[in-house]
Amino acid sequence: MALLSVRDLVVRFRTHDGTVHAVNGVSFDLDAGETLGLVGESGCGKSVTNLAVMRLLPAPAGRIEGGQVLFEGEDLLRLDEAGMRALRGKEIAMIFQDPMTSLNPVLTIQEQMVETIKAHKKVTNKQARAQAVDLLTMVGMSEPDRRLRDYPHQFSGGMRQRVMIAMALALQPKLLIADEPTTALDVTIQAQVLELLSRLTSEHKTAVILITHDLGVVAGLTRRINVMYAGFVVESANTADLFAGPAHPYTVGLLHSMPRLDAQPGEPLIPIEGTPPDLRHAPVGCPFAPRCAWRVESCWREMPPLEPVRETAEVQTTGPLATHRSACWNRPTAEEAIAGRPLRVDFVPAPEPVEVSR
Amino acid sequence: SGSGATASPGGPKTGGALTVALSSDIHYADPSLVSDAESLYVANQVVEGLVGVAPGSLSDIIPVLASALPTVSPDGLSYTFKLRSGIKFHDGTDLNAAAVKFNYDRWNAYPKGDLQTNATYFAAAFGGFGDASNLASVDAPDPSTVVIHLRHPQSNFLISQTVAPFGIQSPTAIGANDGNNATLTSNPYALGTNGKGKAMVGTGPFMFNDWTPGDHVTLVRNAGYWDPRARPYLDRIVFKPFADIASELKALQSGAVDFVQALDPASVKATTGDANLVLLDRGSGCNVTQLAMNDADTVGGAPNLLANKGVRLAIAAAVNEPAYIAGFYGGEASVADNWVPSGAQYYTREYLPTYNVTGSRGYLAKAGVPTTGLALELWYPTGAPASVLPDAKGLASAIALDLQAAGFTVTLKSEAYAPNYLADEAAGKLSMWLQSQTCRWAGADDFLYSAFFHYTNAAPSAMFGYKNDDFNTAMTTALSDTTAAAAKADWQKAQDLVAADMPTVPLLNAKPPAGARNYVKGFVGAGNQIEILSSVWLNK
Amino acid sequence: MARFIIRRLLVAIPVLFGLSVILFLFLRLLPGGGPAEAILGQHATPQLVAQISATEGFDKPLYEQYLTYIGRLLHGDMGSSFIDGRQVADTFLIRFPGTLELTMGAMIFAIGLGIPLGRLAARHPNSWIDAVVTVISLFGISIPVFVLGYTLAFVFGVQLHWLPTFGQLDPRLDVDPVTHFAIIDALLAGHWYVIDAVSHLILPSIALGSIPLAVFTRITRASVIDVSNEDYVRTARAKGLTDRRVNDRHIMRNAWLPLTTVIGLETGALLAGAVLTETVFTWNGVGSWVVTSIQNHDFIVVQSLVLIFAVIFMTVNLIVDVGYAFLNPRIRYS
Amino acid sequence: MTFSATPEAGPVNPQATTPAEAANRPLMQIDGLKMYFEITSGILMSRHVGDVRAVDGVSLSIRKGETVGLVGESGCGKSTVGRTILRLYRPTAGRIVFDGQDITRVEGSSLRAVRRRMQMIFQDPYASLNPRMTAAGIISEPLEIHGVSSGRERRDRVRDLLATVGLDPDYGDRYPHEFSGGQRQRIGVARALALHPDLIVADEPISALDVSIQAQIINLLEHLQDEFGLTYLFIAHDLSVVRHISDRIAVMYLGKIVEVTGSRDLYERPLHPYSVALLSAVPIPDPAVETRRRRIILTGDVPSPSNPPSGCRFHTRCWLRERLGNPERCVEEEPVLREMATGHQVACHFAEEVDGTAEQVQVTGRPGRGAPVGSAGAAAGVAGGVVAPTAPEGPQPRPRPRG
Amino acid sequence: MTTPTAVAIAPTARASRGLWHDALRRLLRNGPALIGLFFITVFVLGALLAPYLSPYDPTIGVLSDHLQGPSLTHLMGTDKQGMDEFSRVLYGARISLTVGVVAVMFGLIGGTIVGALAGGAGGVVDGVLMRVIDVLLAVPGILLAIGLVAWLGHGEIQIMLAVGISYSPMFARLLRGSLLAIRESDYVIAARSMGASPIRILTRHMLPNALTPLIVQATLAAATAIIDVAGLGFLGLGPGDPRIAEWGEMLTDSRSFLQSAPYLIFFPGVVIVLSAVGFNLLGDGLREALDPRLKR
Ligand SMILES: Nc1ncnc2c1ncn2[C@@H]1O[C@H](COP(=O)(O)OP(=O)(O)OP(=O)(O)O)[C@@H](O)[C@H]1O
Ligand SMILES: Nc1ncnc2c1ncn2[C@@H]1O[C@H](COP(=O)(O)OP(=O)(O)OP(=O)(O)O)[C@@H](O)[C@H]1O
Ligand SMILES: [Mg+2]
Ligand SMILES: [Mg+2]
Repeated sequence: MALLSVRDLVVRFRTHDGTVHAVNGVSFDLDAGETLGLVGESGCGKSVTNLAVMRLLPAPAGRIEGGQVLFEGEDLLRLDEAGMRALRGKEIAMIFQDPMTSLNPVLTIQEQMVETIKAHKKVTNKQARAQAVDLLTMVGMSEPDRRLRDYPHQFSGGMRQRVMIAMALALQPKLLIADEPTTALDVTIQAQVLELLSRLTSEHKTAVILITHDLGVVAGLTRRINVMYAGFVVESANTADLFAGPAHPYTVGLLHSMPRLDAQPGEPLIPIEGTPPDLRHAPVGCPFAPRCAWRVESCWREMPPLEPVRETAEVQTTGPLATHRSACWNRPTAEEAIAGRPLRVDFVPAPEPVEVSR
Repeated sequence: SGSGATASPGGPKTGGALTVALSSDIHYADPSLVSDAESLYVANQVVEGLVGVAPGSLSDIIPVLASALPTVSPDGLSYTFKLRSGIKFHDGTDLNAAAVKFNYDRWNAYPKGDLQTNATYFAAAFGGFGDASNLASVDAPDPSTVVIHLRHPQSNFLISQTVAPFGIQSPTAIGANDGNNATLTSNPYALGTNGKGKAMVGTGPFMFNDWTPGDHVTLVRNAGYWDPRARPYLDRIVFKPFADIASELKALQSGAVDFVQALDPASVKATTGDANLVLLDRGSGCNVTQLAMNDADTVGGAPNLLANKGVRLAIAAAVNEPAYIAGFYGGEASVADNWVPSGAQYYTREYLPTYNVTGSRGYLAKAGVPTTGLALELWYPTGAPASVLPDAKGLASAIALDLQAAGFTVTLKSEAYAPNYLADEAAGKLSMWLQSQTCRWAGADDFLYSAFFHYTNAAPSAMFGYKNDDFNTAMTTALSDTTAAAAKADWQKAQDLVAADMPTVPLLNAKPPAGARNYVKGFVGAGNQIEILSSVWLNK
Repeated sequence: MARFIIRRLLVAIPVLFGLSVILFLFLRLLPGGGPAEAILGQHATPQLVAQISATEGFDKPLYEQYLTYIGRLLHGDMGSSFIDGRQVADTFLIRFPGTLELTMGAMIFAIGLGIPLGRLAARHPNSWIDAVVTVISLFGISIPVFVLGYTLAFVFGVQLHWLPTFGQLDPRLDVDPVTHFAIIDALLAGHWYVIDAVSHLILPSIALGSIPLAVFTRITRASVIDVSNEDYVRTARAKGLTDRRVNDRHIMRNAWLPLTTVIGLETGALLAGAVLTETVFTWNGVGSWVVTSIQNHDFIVVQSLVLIFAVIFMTVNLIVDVGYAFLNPRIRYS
Repeated sequence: MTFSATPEAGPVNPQATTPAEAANRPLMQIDGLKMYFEITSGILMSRHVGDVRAVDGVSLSIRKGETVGLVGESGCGKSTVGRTILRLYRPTAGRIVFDGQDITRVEGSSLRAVRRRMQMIFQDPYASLNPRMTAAGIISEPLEIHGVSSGRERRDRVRDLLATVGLDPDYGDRYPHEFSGGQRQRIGVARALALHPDLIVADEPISALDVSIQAQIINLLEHLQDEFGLTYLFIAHDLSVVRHISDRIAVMYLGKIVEVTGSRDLYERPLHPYSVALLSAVPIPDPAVETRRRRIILTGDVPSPSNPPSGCRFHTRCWLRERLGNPERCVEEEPVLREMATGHQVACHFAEEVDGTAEQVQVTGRPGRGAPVGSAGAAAGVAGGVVAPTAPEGPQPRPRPRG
Repeated sequence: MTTPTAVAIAPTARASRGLWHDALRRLLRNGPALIGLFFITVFVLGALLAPYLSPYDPTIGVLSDHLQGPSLTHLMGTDKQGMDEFSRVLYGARISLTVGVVAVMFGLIGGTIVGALAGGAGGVVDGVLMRVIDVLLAVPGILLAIGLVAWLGHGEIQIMLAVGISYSPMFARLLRGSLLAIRESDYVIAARSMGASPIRILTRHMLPNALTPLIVQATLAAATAIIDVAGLGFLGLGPGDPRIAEWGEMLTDSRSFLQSAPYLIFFPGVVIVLSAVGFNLLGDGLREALDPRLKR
């Protein structure tokens, strides 16, 4: 049984400007100790998916309107608030993008760490503090005893992110959700933090969901990757498979639109034309269709299901043998993936049908 | 009148505290230094002079500390008073002739500066201090005899001595509390800062207890009051100043105060309509409200329409006094027929023009004044005490409307009452303005001479610019008469002279209404507000 | 922290200096002749004008006068009232406790009601509760203090006889004015007189507190909503803390920051707002004193009171800033 | 495109005597540029208590038509260099020579004249456009300021510019908030192009954009350079992007340039320990490569520019220094930029030691210096984790062709 | 190599005619703001049309008709002078709204000049001006206004000036704050880098953008100004001529009739409150309509 199993998750935001269709039926599984990358550009629903798992969507705008979140077989969406609270921080921990803002500026690190520990363990303040010292030592903080009394603003960004990691791992959770943990940091600091994160999670066998828009980060750090676009998972594969043979036009586009450090000079970039869709409109067809060079007629009408790229008897959703799946009516071929554009002669992207135009 | 004095079946009861709403705080705890209605009202409960006025009357002089009215020498210069015996000041010292002499000598010797500036009653009664004073000397031939010597005869001497600033205070207390300190800021007797019983030490039915400036003054019963018939019923009287006159009625209605000393005329209706409250009648008031005018040929360099008697008469006929009384005085006033209120000493009834718009035009026509371009300025004060002008603004605009109806154009102007308005009227800068004069003592002299039309250095007063030498001579003669009969005759002559000239337009005599909870009994009102609360008791 | 306070005190010096110059000129540039005439008003006779000018030094050059003025101020001599002859400082000591009591009463009312209301609204944004709270705060800032004051006094004092409508204490009670704080004096006098003192404080506090109530409600609502959307609140929830702890420790601790600033500003404004309230409720405080002094053209008092108000205002702001710094470690440790 | 046909599009170069001379001379030459920001304190009078040495002795030259990239961590002074050479600041010291003219101290109308030839593109497409002006208004503003064309002509010019940057010319009357981030950045580019400048300073022009949009802007900038012969100073913290777009790259650390070289060379043979560390930290979207690479984890944070370390500023974090036995020279002597190879300058006392170290090799993913580009990949199912000590080498099919 | 094309890039929002236009549209969709606008419109119309709407001359009273309750002849009754309350309320809107709004204008203009000088020039000018503003801010607003009226004397102009001056430091500080922030914004730096003159930068870039918070604040201040002006009237510092109808003074003049003629308190009280409510609602609505955060 998977540690975490998200089924057909639908999340919407009711705002003054209309309903935001943030997550439109996302399913994925995660085994204990497994690392999963969640990639996609800004606003595609990565954070919302994970906040929904934690049931931490901003109330009352954000609502889970469908699906299940099974954690160790139990549907979190049916759990009462107290049950959920017992889980948060203890079984599932989270770290967030901006270390500058995710620590409470008016409380000392000690207060914040101790309260985390005491929320789930019956320990004295002293014991909790001792554990906090250990944790800080673990994340490589010098003079942890003294620094516990400091406030967040007295730390640099990288240090704060270490504190966040220490706090998240305090109770040895089974799952750690890291939401763009290094986006706000410089590359050299990012390297420090990622190194720490991967070392600690593999030591503790913690399952990790790593959210990022940097394909480079997931390439080195995760075993499996889900690519999201406009609230859908459009491609899901083992990391190596995904980079070796991207099977969704969006993934192909992403890989071609970012220069690589090791690229040959002069190699052109192939941008994805257009802009991401406005999620205030209910999705009709594939949301990527307007920007897709591979689109066919049906893309405008119907969202393709997430289906295995190669025929298999049984679809594996987790583990090293997880099936490479992609949601596309017209998958790029291997050559096309390398070229970054359709190579088929006479192929023209299907024009937008008049009747569904908005 | 004393409507509150209706005896109840149970008869008067002793005890209880009476809370009295005042329109403003008292100024000093030394009665010789005050002149405002509130300070005097409080002082009247505490200090007593040689003579006073009979309860409820304006000008019936009765002996108080003196055992009888004084004997006057034929030249009218020496007044011999016999003192009652056995009277003690609140501090336990004896009242005797030496104490009386001490008081008179003290006042007369007030140095220039704070003390002289504030002792306006003494200055008004005697014309000044020291050598400038008409008070020559005081003798105390024996402990119960006091002889006051004047420099010139003074027909208003006795009535002037009926008021609280001439109350006799304990020489011991004054001495002990630095009461003669010429700088008022450091005069604890006048400021009442030395605590209980260390200021305003007199002989009256109530004793000064404490004063928190701006908040309250407390008096307590003088159990050993010398007059057994007038021993006080109340244990305490608390005077509470109200900056906002509209709050007084609320306080009375809510029962937080028992007695409002000067009720807002606008509250009269609400008071009479409330079964828990009574409106206390004080009879006719010792005041006159007039449309004051400067009769000089020019005011502020500009030709003055009001120099023309026809215009003044026209104005007198154009103002609708009964309407003002109904509108702004809750009916509690009477149309003035003189510059002297009825009930005052030597008052004579005069016949002034009454409201008549056609008559008003007639006066103008008769005087040959063109009926166009009759532009007038009418000044009224803001922030004037309600006891002076309860609604100056309303009254001024009503007068302005009436004058407009009679063909004048009126510009309304206002200034803060103190000091600008008072200063400007005194300096003769205003051509026409609202003025209300409350008596110091109820004598014709106090209005016609002191307050209004006396000459200074043989010239008309700057305030009114009213020149009438015959009238002025009549007044000075009346003032120096040695007998009451002569004075009466001379004052009548003076009043007839001024009425014929209409230098200003007297409007009305306000009856200052007081209000009380219905359990306040035994109140004896007086138009001059010299009311001793020793007769008051609480029926609850 | 000490450095912070010293810095703030130093900043106050030029402001006070500027204010003293302005007030000094205010008295000397009064319309109606010279300062002596303005002070004397109706009593202005040439001799008195000369006398006052000599004693107050109005005939000296301006800078010299200013130096004397400042010198006296520094010795605590703020001059004396021309109306009652008392030292401004003496009367101030009698009247200020009343104003302070009223201001604190109003603050307790405004904070005690405003913050819970704001939190309530923030918990249910865009609900009917929110709408009701919004309307309350809207009217709170739209009703003139004196209209509200009269209405309250009429309804609760005159009609219902529930509460007294004027003064700090029932004058019939035998309470010695020891401290001039009605509540403290009543406590000292015993007999449960303190109940009377408190009951006198209620209506004026409500009238005066209506505006800050509205402001605090709005600010609390806005800042609680703002803070609730902060990442660290999400972090706190993700750690599995109870709602109560998240609300009290994480949300409120931070929501207090903007609140302290506003509370400071409002306290200062309240001291001035007391001008109207004290007049309506016959409150023996500094506010009603300002009004009567202005009406009486008692300009030395006005001049001194404006300076005192400014000093108090700045002191309050200093206290608030220190409080803010105390709540906000970013400032505390810099 | 009609843009280049407008009269103003010709070279605006008063100093240019002969074309040959002009071609040899760098378009922009900066020498020992220092830009300190004063830190003041005090209440009544502000007292100078120190400086933020944002730029502390930077020398760089940019030739006409080339793109020079400026990389470094946040706060190292990249933007300050860009802004100072545009003379938005008054430099503390040094010299800025633009096309032969010393503009270090020019003011007033001569500065205005210079500004006509240098433009800037900003990082934040939301903050850099005045929300109260239409796109057309924004783009025509430089034309108005310099009194270039008017009326119809100017309107046509704006339409041309919109089309040039790939926007529908009819969108000119829309306001910035009606455009997406990428579109806004195009407007910013159009504004920079309006006066047909010689030099464009692009300060992180793509960092704020969505991943899928970044390439659009990069391509647009490259295309415009080809089209109009522009010269770019391209500032970014993302080495991959800088390497992609630049001909030469300058690496900055704490207000100083530590290495300058051709962009190919920097990747193949970085000679400053910091450059090596920086390159090693950049993740490469290819698990096969990632598993082979070894990261150099620098300890600690960047020191404060108001109190930089003595000697070599990088010595507090240098991975090489420890290995060399912590030589005192690094602490005492400030290294100067020295030419290690043609066009390759490094400011490190021990640059020679860097060459050939395991770290350098790991970063470049090649066995040794100057070796041909080897491509490597990994089989499916490599273990997760960042630091893979060893990795299988050898040619593997790559998702993207090179060259 | 892909060449940029002008296709397939659709704007994200539907076409509009500018920020102001958009703000107006948002404002007109905001219920509470519309209520506020409605109140203000009613009062403004009442003020403008007062000569046509009011049945009586507001300055002429028939003393014998005084203190009559509301009836068909006198919709809001008569005051103690016998003046028609309804007519006075209508004419009072002229004074009270004008005084309130003009006072804010004075404050806004004064504040804008000072704020623009300080925020635009910076340096020593800024330092000196800000100290002056600190001094003014050290005196609580209403006290400053009271002191100024006491000093300047009675009259509408004096009240406008006094209230205006008491508001200007707030505006100046607000404007300076936004200008300082805007001065460092990228679009101002962009303009500078293009060689725009300081005047152009101030007028084209800084002021238009700094205006938004100022407009909101001015609207909210208009509400408080109306209340402040009424408060001055309450303290006897109103316009002076009793024939002039001013809401605060009408209210104050009638406070003795709280019981005998409560309508004299009620009607002026209600119009003061409603006009303040109106400006407050409008101000809040404007804040929402103009808030740039809602745009992103
Ligand atoms: N509180 C909210 N109210 C309304 N819409 C929201 C809210 N939070 C998120 N959304 C919308 O939900 C969609 C998904 O947002 P989400 O934060 O999951 O994106 P993301 O993939 O994490 O992007 P990023 O990389 O920017 O973090 C976005 O379109 C966003 O606008
Ligand atoms: N106007 C200024 N006043 C004071 N200090 C400044 C100013 N501008 C920049 N600095 C400081 O100068 C240093 C360099 O800043 P700069 O903006 O040039 O860095 P950067 O390399 O562009 O960083 P980033 O990648 O974050 O944009 C920083 O420490 C910054 O705080
Ligand atoms: Mg996110
Ligand atoms: Mg930068």
